[in-house]
Amino acid sequence: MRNIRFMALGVSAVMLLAGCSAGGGGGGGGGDSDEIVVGAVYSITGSQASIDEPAYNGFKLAAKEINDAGGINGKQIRVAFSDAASDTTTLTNVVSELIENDGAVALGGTNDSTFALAAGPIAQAAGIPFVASGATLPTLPDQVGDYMFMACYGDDLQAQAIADYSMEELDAKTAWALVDQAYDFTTALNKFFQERFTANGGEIVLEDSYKSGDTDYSAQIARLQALPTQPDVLFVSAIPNEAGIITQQIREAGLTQPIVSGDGYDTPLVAEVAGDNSKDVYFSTHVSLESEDAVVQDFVAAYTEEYGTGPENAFAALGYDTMNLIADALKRATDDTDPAAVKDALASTQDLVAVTGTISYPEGSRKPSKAVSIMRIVDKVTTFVKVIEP
Amino acid sequence: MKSTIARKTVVLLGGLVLLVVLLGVADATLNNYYLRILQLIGIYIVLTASLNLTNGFTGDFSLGHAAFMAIGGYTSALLTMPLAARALQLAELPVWFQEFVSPFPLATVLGGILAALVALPVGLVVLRLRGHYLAVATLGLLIIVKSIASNWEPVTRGARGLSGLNAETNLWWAFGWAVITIFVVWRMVHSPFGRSMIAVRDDSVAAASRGVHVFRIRLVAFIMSAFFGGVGGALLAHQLTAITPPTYSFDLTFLIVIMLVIGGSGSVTGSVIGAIIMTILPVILRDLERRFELPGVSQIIIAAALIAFMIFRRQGLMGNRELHPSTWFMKKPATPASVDAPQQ
Amino acid sequence: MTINYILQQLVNGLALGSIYALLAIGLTMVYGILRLINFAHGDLMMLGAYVSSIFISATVVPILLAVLIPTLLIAVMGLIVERTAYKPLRGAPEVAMLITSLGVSRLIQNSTVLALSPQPRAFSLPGDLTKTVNVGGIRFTQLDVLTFLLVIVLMVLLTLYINRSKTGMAMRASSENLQAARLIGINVNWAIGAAFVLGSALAGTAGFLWASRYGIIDPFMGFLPGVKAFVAAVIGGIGSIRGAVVGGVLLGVAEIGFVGFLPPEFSGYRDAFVFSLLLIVLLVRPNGLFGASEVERA
Amino acid sequence: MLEIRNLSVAYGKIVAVSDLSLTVNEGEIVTVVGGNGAGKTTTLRTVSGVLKPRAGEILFKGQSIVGLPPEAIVTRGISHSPEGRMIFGRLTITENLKLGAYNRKDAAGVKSDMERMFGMFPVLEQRKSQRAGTLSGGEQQMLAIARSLMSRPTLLLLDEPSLGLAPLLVEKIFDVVVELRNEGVTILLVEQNANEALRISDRAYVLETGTVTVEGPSTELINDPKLRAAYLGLD
Repeated sequence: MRNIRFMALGVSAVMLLAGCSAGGGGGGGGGDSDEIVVGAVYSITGSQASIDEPAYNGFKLAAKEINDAGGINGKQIRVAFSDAASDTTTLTNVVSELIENDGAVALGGTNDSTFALAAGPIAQAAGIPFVASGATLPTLPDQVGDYMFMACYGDDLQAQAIADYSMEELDAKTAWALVDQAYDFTTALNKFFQERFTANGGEIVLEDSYKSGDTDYSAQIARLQALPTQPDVLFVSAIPNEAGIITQQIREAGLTQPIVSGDGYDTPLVAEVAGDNSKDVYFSTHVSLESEDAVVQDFVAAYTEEYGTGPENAFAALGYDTMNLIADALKRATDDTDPAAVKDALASTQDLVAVTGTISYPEGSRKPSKAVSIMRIVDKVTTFVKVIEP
Repeated sequence: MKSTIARKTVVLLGGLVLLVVLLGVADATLNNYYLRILQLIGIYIVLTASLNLTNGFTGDFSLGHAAFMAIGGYTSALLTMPLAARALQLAELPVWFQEFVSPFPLATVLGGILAALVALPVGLVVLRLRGHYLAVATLGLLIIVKSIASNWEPVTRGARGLSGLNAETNLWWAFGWAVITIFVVWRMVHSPFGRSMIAVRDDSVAAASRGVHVFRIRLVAFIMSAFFGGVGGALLAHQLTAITPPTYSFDLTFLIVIMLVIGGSGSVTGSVIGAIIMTILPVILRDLERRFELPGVSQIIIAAALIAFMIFRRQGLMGNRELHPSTWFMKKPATPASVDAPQQ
Repeated sequence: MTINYILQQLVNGLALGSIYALLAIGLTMVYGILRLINFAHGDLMMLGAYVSSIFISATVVPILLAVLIPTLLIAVMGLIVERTAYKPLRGAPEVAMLITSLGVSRLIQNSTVLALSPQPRAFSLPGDLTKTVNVGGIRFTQLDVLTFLLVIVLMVLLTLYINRSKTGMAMRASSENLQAARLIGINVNWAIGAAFVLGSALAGTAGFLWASRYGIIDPFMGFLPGVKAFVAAVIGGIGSIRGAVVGGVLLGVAEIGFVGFLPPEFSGYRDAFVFSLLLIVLLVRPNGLFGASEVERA
Repeated sequence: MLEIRNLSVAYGKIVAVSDLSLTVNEGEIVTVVGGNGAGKTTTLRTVSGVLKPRAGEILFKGQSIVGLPPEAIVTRGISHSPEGRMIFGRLTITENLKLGAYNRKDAAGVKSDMERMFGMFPVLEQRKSQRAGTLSGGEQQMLAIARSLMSRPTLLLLDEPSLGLAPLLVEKIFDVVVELRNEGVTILLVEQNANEALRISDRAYVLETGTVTVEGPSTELINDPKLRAAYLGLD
């Protein structure tokens, strides 16, 4: 037990280290009067990277545009960022670091609800507003508290939109559902889709599941083919990594029904992986990047110029909108150095024109009521079909 | 002899007082971010020191520590979850469950106990294996536990996980459990039982021929290791406040294994050193990543460092030795530092 | 459940199992000699897939090159890994090698992320190889058939090589007793190197096949198939080429069968099932189906 | 032929051989006797290149062989028949013998040597395509010796060839050793069964805790009453 003493030594070493880096850490604190620190919480390595990286790029792009246009109230925005590495422990450390050491007055980020549920309470406890980019859990703001906002719509909206579209436009009466058990997002999307579909008189003939990382769906597809009568549509609740390969395997099996899904399908991987098999796919998403709307086109152009490639998916637009939402609130806040004032300003956001649709927070809600875009993929090309207003 | 014992007690108490004072100072002066890192150090000490019981002392190389952490984490989370969060997340569970909120300390202990209870039948099965096969079997255990956490919707909420926990883990709990773990592990190792453990590790056939109940020793070590693994998992759950199956991933097991290996399997103080280094190093590297905008480099550095360690210093920093700070402070190195350390 | 459905799932299982088998051969050869679970084996497959993807994008290069080049490059890569990371550990406890291989696995994954990107990439093979053919209601691709045949041919050739050639004999001797092999003048580093080169080459080929079959590659794609292939090798009996192939195919069929024949609610337990199978085999028949009858040294 | 000068070998911190010197002349049988842990096997393993010495010289035919890999030492003409025989039980008898000739390039010579071994040990020929693990202890020892002869050594290191064998077989093994010497192979023999070993050898060394304590012609040693009591288990 004598080594307790050693532990104590270790502890003091840590404290020394903490002291040093707190003292030396990049200009720490929001006290610097000519800049406003906004924290970005994204994972640019690990499993989240494929959706978080575009979002972070969008986030930085918005901040750059704002700064180039003279900043906010005469102050420049500094985006404080540290990679959350798709790991809950790192993520929570990063959130805390951005608040405590960087002095962020507001935070934006995460495209995953479970990560948002871990990050949110830290911001809530510290009294710093947090705007979730693409975490679509409808109850997220209520579960975390009054400092939690969403830049995106809830899964309920997009699931209902694609369910309605399937029934009304594709004349679907029956559906097969394949759900990824590994994600909060995919299970929630599936739940809301099935609720809406059955509530409106449709029937789910079979629900099958897999786990993200599985690459072989032949067993599930064979089971689908063995059904006595084929369903009208195939609902696939998948994340982008698997959207393409599932489509490929379904079509290779000779199934021709429309495939319907949510924003997990909003990825070029569907066309790339499934190739000629990427046909008759319909999905709901935040925005059509093909839209002729000027806001969208300007964003796509700016993103392409900045990063040399077009926005990889709608999450880029959500990241962009997240920063703009925060900036809008900072402009209107009674005191742009006071997180509580920024929170109040965020809560009163009205008719903010954003790439992913006009954002307003209804009274007492911190989840925007936004339009959902329905997209269709035909022969490798994604086209805009229609907007469904909530 | 008597004075040595008295001296030990004084040093022990002195050390504890110093630790309490230091933690008090840290608690009062550091911001929440540094406190989080410090808490993590405490939690990782619990996890590394407990993994040392199997991987270091009985030589049963387990890759399944995160499985026991998951059991402890989920159990404690279910027990402490505030009623409001429960109504939202766990409406399907029976009524009695909707009414009883356990205090955090009790939940932590129960989490550990459940992990230990699971370890009993699991140990009876997997400990029939040794070496590589045991490593893969315990990795299998981790995957099985994670599968259950991902699929047992009514209780674990599957992929959505459990969230809205109170942030109960603080410096005192983290280091309190760290001290308890070190104390228990140290006492186990420096007892006849511990000598049997080491005999089992070094030559189980010879140990058996000397009348050591080899299997029982290994099983007890496995269960104790699981208990503290469960406790550590509970502490982590209540730091993160939201847990999902990937929280207790193979990466986490691997991190604890790295801590153990770098500190030196077979040394209790080595576990402490390994946990401290491998908590702080990633933080420093992440800071460098930030400054030089090279995301992912820290993972590469840690992996390369691990390989280099295995090649050039595979016994870890401490090997089988222990640090005895008492001998430094009292300037009385009468006994060599490794006198009661396990002999190779 | 029609007979067609059962046959279809069987074919699906064979296709998946063939790739496991290809990976398992490499793992079993390396484990046989070094007692090393090479956790980086699956990551070599991932590298093979990436190398292959460079060549399929250039349409002038025939598919044969897209197979051969990764096969050769990954063989070299395997040898480099062996010489730099594992060779310095000769004589070290087996756990030290196991930890090192985990480190190598991480190093390969994260270097790929840094050098390329964490984003998954599409991998679509031009031509008809991945087009589905329908024979009497059973669907499969030409590639599935080729993979299966390749595995059988490789099994026969490698078994002959191991049993008849001088290096093969040296490998078997080394796997039985490394110490004795050195004493009688066998260059064991040569034998070990040969095992790594052959095994890694097959991992490179498997990378091409896996990517062609599933159409998508990412830096983390290799780890789980690698571990599952080890499970396959254990089921078949570690050290035996034939065992690795039979184990791989059995595991593929069992895995697909588990998903295909149990109610859909169980699909999520797929990996849990694979490892439960491993535990059962280890406990009931620790030497696997074709393993050496001697008591395992592990 | 073989000259070991001031050899020291250690396993980590444990010194197994220290300052050991020993000579084997061409055509001799030299015996090394000593108790458990005296450093006999360590010495042989260092000569065959499996262990690296901490200090000292090993000269074979006048040239240093320290630092050479084991296969190079075999090629130079030293063959080691290890303690515990270490035959490859899962390989056939023929394969075991072929491996003994692993570094030889002359296929015809290997073939004729194989015939020679079968002539010397007829039991091996009868069972040549069976797994070596099926042989009895004495047969395995014969295989081990035959295997090490397959490299056509000029110096044979024999480690405990009689270990665990019935007296009749011990006799047979020692007959073989003498026969080999008559064919021109120089032999360095390590034996617990010192009495038998000394009877057939020319000179002998006694090792104690890693160093040579007594050396001399075998006939002298065998009659030294002190040694008889200490090492030869005779009174």
